[in-house]
Amino acid sequence: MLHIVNKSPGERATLDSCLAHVRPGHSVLLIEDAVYAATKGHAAAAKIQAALATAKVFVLAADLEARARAGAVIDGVVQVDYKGFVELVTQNPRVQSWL
Amino acid sequence: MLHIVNKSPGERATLDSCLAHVRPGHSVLLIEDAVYAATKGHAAAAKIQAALATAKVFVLAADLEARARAGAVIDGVVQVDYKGFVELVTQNPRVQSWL
Amino acid sequence: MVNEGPYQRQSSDSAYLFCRAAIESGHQIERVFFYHDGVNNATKLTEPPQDDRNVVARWTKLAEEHGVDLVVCVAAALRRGIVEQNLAQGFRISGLGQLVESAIASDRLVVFGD
Amino acid sequence: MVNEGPYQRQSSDSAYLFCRAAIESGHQIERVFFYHDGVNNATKLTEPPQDDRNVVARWTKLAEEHGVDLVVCVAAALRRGIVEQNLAQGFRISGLGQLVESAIASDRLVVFGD
Amino acid sequence: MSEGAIKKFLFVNRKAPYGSVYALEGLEVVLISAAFDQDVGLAFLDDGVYQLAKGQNTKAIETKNFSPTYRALEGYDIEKLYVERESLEARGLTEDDLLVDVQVLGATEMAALMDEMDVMISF
Amino acid sequence: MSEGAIKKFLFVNRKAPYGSVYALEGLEVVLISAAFDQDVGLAFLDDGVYQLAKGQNTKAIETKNFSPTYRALEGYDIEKLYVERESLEARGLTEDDLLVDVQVLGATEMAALMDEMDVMISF
Repeated sequence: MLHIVNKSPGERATLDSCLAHVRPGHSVLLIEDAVYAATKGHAAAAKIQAALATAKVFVLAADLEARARAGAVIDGVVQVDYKGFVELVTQNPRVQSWL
Repeated sequence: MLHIVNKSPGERATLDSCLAHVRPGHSVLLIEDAVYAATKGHAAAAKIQAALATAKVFVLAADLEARARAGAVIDGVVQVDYKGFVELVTQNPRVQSWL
Repeated sequence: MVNEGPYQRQSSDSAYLFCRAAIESGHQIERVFFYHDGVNNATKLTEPPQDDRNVVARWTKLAEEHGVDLVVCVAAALRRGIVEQNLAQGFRISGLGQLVESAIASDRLVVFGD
Repeated sequence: MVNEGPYQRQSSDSAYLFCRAAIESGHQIERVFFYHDGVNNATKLTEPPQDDRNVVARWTKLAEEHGVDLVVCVAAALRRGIVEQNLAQGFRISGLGQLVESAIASDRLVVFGD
Repeated sequence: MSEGAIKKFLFVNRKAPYGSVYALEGLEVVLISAAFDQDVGLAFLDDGVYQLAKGQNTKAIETKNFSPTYRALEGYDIEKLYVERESLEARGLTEDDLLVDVQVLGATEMAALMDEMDVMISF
Repeated sequence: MSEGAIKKFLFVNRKAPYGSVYALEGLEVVLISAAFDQDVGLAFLDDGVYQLAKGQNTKAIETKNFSPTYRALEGYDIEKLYVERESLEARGLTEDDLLVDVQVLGATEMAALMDEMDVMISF
């Protein structure tokens, strides 16, 4: 299952809601303002780190670059482009957007 | 100074941002989905309680009633109608909406 | 200042009910400035369900009955497809300067948004 | 499924770039369903600044070049003033059943919103 | 998947009513879905649990009160209503505060439920 | 207040860029305000601090990069840029990550600054 989060953890609670429903083997994709969650020194980075123990975490490179944070991604999080986003959707039998 | 918060503390971080900038004697008005913050048993109610030590907290009755929470308001928080909202705006020399 | 469109969020409703209460309390609402998605309050093409409020129509009524100046920001409106052709009665399209001007001239500015 | 209007939030941009990448990867985008404020993507009256993207025009282009069915929810559209009169090319107005139908017929449904 | 197969739908409601239109327009999709003979369930979590609060009165905000519609869902054969326990607790609510009968699930069970679905539409 | 008096304006920026339009359209108001000879300041707090991040590149999201405009504010005599320290720290940012010179204030100082304003416009 693929979970998509699009809002900043500094603004909304959607990352927390998402992570509370991620099961082992699931994938999480951070897009739009949610990409900040996966950056070094961010208060939310520890939550992403914890999620990495059982799940895969991806982040959309285009949104990182727009926000000048591509160089600050924490270890273990994988950057993907839009085609990678499409692949994640096809590889996972179901998709939940945490809006 | 009047601070207005309109978003639920279960969804957004605006209540926290607001409370970090409330000075002694200030007023806080909760409208729309923010009214939930002032209800008994809510995880955010303790923050409102703490704010009441130095500031006044108001909540828009119309929004409480719509959400079936008018009977659950914590002690010390004052319910106002729209005319009360107008009075708060006129009584305070400045208004900050925490959007 | 209203920053959200009709129906999607409550901001426009809250702003309207606030304006009405202010007028009933004897205050003057000089201007309502519609910015961001707030410009969508100004379309005359809405047809909301019969059993719900008509957001656009009641702004128009407020303008007609109480002389409230309803100003839609031209830059935000062009981005979102609000033009003279679909502009509801009582609204006018103008520049951002009208917002700053109001802020200078009025005693209070209240922002309703998301 | 796109739930937010053009410019105000990034949802519509993300959805468009996702659709384009999917088509380039050889997948078929059967339908894009516009709901909530997403219906505002379908107005032909937008005139965005020259130096920025034209959200509406590129949806139209996607429909014309790749046969993507762009469906605007009629109930949401009536609330927000999107009608045949201001409907951009490539879009059509239809019922919510089209969303459920797509969800049944397609392998995947991705929701872009606020 | 063939045209005739029945899919498992879960509508995920996470927003409070009235502050935004998602609860109302979400409900409109749910009602339409009933016509398609699919296996339809509704999940309420986070602020979405407030949609089911008993005693909503929208007179003073001059907006339509659509909460009675949740009671009508049964008539559409939509009977699977799941509410997350943690979401209720964090808001000081209990099942008694809700206007319809629901099945209360913990977050872990909710996650397992989601993992069985074919389609999830979230508001 | 008489027509000729100068008011103290504070534009309060609390949203990240690109995810929503508030940063861009907020900047448009700021630029217009310069023409009115008022006392204008900008505050960046919460996710608003990200608006000033150095090195933004919007090519892959095909959206206009408006961050250079912050550098141009000086030319409009808008020189009071306040950034909240706590907001930077919670996001792992330092002043070196920002594309313009700013004055860093703690939340208490920011609250005091707000309390001196005549008008606050928030995005």
